[in-house]
Amino acid sequence: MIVGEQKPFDEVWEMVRSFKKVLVFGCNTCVAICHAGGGKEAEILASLIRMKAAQEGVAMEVDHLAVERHCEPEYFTPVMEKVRTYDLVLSTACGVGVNFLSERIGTIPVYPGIDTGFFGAVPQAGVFTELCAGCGKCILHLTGGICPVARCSKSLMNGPCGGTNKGKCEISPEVDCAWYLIVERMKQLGTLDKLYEVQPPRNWSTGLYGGPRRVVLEHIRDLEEQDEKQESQAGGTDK
Amino acid sequence: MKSGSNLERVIASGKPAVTAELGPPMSADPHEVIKKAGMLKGYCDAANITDCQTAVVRISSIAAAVLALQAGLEPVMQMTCRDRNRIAIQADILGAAALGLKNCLCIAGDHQSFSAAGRLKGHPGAKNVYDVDSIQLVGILKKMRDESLQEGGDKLEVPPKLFIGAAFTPGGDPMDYRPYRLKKKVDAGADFIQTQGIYDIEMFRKQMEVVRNLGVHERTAILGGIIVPRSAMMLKYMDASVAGVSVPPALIQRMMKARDAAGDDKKKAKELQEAEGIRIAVELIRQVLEIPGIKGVHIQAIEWESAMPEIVKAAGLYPRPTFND
Amino acid sequence: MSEKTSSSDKHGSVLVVGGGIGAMQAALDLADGGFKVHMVQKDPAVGGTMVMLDKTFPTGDCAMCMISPKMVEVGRHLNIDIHTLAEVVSVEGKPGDFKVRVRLAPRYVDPDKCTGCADCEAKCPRKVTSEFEQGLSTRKAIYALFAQAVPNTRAIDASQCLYLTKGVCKSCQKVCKAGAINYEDKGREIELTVGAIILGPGLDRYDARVRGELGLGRWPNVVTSIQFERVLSASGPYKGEVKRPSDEKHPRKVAWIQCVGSRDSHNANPWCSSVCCMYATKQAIIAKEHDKNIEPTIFYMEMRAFGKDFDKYVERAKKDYGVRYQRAMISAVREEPGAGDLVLRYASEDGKLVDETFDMVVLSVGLEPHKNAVEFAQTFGIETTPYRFPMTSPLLPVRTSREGIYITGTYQGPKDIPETVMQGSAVAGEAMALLGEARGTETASKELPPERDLAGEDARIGVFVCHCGTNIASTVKVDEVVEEAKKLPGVVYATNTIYACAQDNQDVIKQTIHDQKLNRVVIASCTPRTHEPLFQETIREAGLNKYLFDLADIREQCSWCHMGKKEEATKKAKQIVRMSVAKSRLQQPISTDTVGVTPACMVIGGGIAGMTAALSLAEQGFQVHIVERESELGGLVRNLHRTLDGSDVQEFLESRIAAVQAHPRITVHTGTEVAKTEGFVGNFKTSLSSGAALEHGAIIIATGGVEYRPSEYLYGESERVVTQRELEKRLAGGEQPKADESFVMIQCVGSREEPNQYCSRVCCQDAIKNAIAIKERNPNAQVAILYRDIRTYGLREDYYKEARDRGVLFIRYEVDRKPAVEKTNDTIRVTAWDYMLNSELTLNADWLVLSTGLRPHPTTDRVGEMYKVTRNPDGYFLEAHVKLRPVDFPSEGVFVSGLAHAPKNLDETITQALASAGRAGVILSHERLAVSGIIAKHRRDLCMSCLSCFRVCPFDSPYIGEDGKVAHNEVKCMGCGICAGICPAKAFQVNNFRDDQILAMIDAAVECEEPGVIGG
Amino acid sequence: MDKLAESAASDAVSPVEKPHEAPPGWEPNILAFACHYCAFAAADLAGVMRLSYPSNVKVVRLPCTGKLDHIYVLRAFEKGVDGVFVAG
Repeated sequence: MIVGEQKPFDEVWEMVRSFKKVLVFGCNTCVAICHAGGGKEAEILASLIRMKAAQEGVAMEVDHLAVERHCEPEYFTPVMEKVRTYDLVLSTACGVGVNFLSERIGTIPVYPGIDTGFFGAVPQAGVFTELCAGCGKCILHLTGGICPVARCSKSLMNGPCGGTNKGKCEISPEVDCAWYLIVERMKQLGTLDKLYEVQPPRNWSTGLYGGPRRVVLEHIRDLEEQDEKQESQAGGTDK
Repeated sequence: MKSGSNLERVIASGKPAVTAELGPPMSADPHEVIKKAGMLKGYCDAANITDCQTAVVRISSIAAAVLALQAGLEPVMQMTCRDRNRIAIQADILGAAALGLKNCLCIAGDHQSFSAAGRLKGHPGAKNVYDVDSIQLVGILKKMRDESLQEGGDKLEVPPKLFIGAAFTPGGDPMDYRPYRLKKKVDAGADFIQTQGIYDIEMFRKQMEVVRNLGVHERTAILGGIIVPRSAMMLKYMDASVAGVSVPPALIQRMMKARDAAGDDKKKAKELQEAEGIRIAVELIRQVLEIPGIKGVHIQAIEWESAMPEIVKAAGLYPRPTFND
Repeated sequence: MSEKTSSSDKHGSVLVVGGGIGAMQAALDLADGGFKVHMVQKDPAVGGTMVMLDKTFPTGDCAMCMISPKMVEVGRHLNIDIHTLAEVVSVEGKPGDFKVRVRLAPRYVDPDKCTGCADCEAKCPRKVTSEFEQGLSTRKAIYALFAQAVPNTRAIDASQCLYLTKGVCKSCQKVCKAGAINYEDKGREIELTVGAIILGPGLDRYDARVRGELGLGRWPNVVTSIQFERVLSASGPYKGEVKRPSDEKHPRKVAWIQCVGSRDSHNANPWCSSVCCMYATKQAIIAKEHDKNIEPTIFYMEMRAFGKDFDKYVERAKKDYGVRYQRAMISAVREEPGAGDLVLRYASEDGKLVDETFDMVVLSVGLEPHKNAVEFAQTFGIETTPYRFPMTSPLLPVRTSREGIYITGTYQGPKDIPETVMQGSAVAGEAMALLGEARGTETASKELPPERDLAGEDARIGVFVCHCGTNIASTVKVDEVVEEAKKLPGVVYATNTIYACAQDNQDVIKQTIHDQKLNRVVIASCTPRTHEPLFQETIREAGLNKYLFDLADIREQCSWCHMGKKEEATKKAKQIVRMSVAKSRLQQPISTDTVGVTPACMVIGGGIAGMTAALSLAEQGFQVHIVERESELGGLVRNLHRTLDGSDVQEFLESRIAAVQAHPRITVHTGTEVAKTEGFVGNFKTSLSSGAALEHGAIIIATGGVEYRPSEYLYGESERVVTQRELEKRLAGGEQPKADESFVMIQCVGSREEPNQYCSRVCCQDAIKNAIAIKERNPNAQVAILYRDIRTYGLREDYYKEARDRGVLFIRYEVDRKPAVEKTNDTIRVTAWDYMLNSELTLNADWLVLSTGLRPHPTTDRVGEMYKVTRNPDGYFLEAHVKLRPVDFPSEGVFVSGLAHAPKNLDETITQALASAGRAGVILSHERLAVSGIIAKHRRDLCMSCLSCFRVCPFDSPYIGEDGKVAHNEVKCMGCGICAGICPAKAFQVNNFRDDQILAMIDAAVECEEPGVIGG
Repeated sequence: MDKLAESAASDAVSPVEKPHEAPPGWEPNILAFACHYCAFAAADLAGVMRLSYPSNVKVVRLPCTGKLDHIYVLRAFEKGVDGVFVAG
């Protein structure tokens, strides 16, 4: 799931202070699970903004609302009429939700209420850890199920650098060295020999570095292609 | 000859090679480099020019290497994977070769959060690159040199003739995997290897035994790393905090004894410790060179280049071989 | 009224004599388990000793906070009749059918009329020294024993009342608006017919004035330990400030003198009172917490921290609180003239006499039978010991010499609260086993009208504002509150009442509900903690769902704490009513569910604990499955031959095994382990490693423990080094010690030091038992015991004395100076430091006997994980509450007994097993279990299965359902609402504490106030 | 995460606001959220013992303080309550 954290309140206040009618708009999926931006947190943030406004003597109307997900239009379309009555939507959805709503809302600004972090697991209540970087080319079968792209501070591909110290990463004694874990895990699995081979430079274009990504299911792609064809044919006859 | 560098020639001659280290300054003034080069000249076969070590901005390795070269000291430019993607790396390699540089050490580089282990501000907010890792970098250099091909496959008209180096941390964990990782570097094309500083000779011997069993020592020249100790405090710090370095308690005690002999006299304590440090370094050099498969030493007298002549002489490694062609 | 009729001539009712925590536990277990209970209590209220205590060891929990809900429960229970100021006069009949005559002393206050408002107490002019406050403050002649007394009907002390003694006054009668005062009360005698009798009259405290040299009664700053409890208590004479009586100054140096009246066969009682070491430690800690300047010193002879986590508590007292423990006997206390300070004389460890001055001295007084203990026993026809305790046996620890009469608590011998509670449940189990078939024959249940359907109705709230005599009305303007209530939305009726809780007012409320078509009721009176159930019952009788009620507390939280501030108190009372009405408006009827119960129990472990529990439950009428890992029953007791008092353990074990195997309702699964258990209280499903599948309503975990196998003191290296158990076996095999054959025993092997910082509890007695056996067989054999503290607590102290009298040598050692042992040619040489002689001492032992401790059974962790029950740091199971729920786990329907819980002696294991059977029996006796109304309701349509609830719930009520999403088991839910607090989707709401209700209360709390200026 | 920048920022701006001066005679309006089992019982006992405290303290009973929701506290402050006391 996507893990985010509420922005520092002062930062939020700077964003919203000049608006008269603000909707804090929560998303009840990933960011709700990490207690950052669900309906509950939207309500809390709205209350905090109202109090700050009262303290600062700023006249401001602040409401809150939440829908199941911000990344699928069917969830927020039913409330868009109400949403459009505000001067500002402060979205506590992840960055995906902010972008997505922003594209569809018209001329009303949508600002982020949370900092979107990473894809995380929940090893225990209230703890979220990054395990996958969404690089677009999974090699976990080569690394004992532990991702060096996400979990090695240098995203190294060929084993631990010289900075491994007592199984921890050179950036902090709090951070596990991913490669240390990988080697230990591969030993357990009896597949350490996979780490004896040199991995050539990676093709990073499957990740963010290749530009924004899009996944289209095959049957949809066929349909899209058909549509395009028809359009160009139609265009052709027009001319 | 792959590169024809002085270092390559010394190694080819079968005599123990000596490399040193030269850290460029945080300054646009070339004199510091020239001064240090002068101190090292004649006491080593080549000197590593660090590449923004500990993630702190200094004169770039290539530029400083050229300054050293001009001052008569053969440089080993260092190339980290932290700051450049494969495009920048290859461009810099071509440029470096064009400027006459012949040795290159490929390393991952300290993480940008390192900031001189917190002693300087550094740039912890910088975005790192790590497009390729050190092993992949070795492979890229080898492909450029031997196949005249860029990593992407495009042709190079004139390939860069470089003597390619890589690092080895024998005491880093997971220790049992380290020799295999070294082998990967050599498989990728490392001509020479410089190790992390060795104090625990026993550990190094054992690791070298594994290295020899893998046949790696025959395909590359391994230079044992010697970090010249300067004080008991430094040894304690390295033992506790420097990754892959462990210092036997006996060495620390020797240093403490030297310090304590001076009583409250701080100046004297420094002198006594430095003298002991040089003695330790010389002993370590001798022990390392005795290990089968070792082709030389990489001596780091960090910010203490002036100690090099004494150490090299005491270790019986002076004068350095010269070649007259 | 009766649900069923008894097929036999046994009665489904039980007499419980006494009103302390043990008696209350027995009464509650029996009444909850389907028996009618008559509680006969000599005091005007229940509570016993525990209500006088400030805190309890070793957790520091507040005693009153723990016992108060229990008292309320006893007081309100439909099937418990409390007879106070009562004494049993005679008992006739046989088990199952006793006729008991009870004399009720006059109370002079009619309990049916008295509302407990205490107006009379305020008016009564006669001040009397308070027994409850141990003479440190006064009460009135008309009084309640203590503030939270149950029943809270006042009583007149006839010996002090001015009217009853001198014929003048009648102030109480004049002020009592309920007309409850009856000076003509003559008391009466009643006859009860019961099936069984439980005796729990408790013990008295030793009167330390007998030992004049200690200065009690002579020097004002010498107090007893129970007086000091009151000093510490926040509701005591000094409101919890530590002061000394003479000048109410804060003492700095406080000394505790241990064993006052105990362990002294010459001047006082020979037995150990079991609790004083720990309560002194507790008092020292709490005193220090109250006032950090206090420097506590405890003068003791032997630190008997033998219970679960006790040693750790003492260690904490030393290390974290700086409590000084001084091993010394105090020979005398004298006052320094003028100052009130006290000088204690004692011999220090090196034998020198020391005089040390203290500001205050606490005498740790011991426990002893009541003065009339022999007559009491005679009334019931039971035998007593020479010390006047009732006669029991370690193998039948709660039975008296007369069948059908059981004993519980300290009456049997000194013990602490959890052991008392355990015995309470144990006697309940015994009585249930005796009267099994009569269960449910005498209990009452209420016929209730159907609940009115409120569909489509708007809120029609009725508000009743109580005067509580003058308790509320003298501070709050009740009429104004009524007027204010009338204005509130949803309120259709508001009125005042003199006593909302009076019996006649219940009828008024019911009639008003009917007349005004009320569908919600708010009563503004006192605390919901005691009175809510009463009013809920009332509205339910009027056909309203009982959760359509709210109690606005304008007494405890308004009039009583804002006396003399009429305006402010009235304003606050209005706000409180407004908050209550706001909540009430949003109340919805709550339907409570019930679940069926499988009347069977699974007992894990076939040792003595498991078998005892199984037999009791089977006798109670339930199916029992014993699951035993080993191939035969018996457990650790197989290695035990004699108890300290000489009972034959093997014979007992054989008889138990035979009884278990013969019992038609018990199935034994040996060589088997539990593979998996699913379900919840009343409805467990277990599969065994054998493949068998069981259905059962309760689980008793009696997995036992193991004996520590020593690696120290040459054990295993020399055949001359044996454990106590091995020695016991040899002696049982008939071995005769030779003259001058020398036995040296070392105590605390593998106990009381890190990492096993706990006392194994049994080893001191084992050593003494074997030592006596050796001396019995050959008085010329030599026995020496090297010990740290001899912990022959309670009545076991006699055997310590016997051993000494028989010439057994006791030599103390300290943990940092342990005995050294070495092999010589034919003996073991033991070297130890003798603290008496201050020199090294060498013993040549033919036999070195190691008193090895106990360890949790290796399966404990696995079983713990299976049932999600935690273990303490030593690896023993952690009960639900150290004091009041000693055999329960937090998970309903799962119980613990025996060594799995903590090291204990055989009699204690049997007691705990009976207790777990009693507790399990209560659950199994119900055909259906009612689910509470105040629980969290889960909305799966809102839930996103994030598992926050699952992770935080202390009761495991949220679970991952078969569809892989979070579901909620309401049966397990206790309504705490932690899930609702954490749920990011707001999928949980607690009935009657829903967010909208709480928010409405918050809004109402500030309505009509001057608008708040945020941020000042 | 920019730890250094963060700590530098927190050095510069104290996270704790300076308290406002209370006008003379001003009494705070306080709402207490109390656990039914302990703090609410304690409030009862305070009454039983006739301990006096200012009347502008009102108690909302919760089944457990774990039931407390952030929004209760915020709502109270928004409505103008000056202090919230959570006791359990």
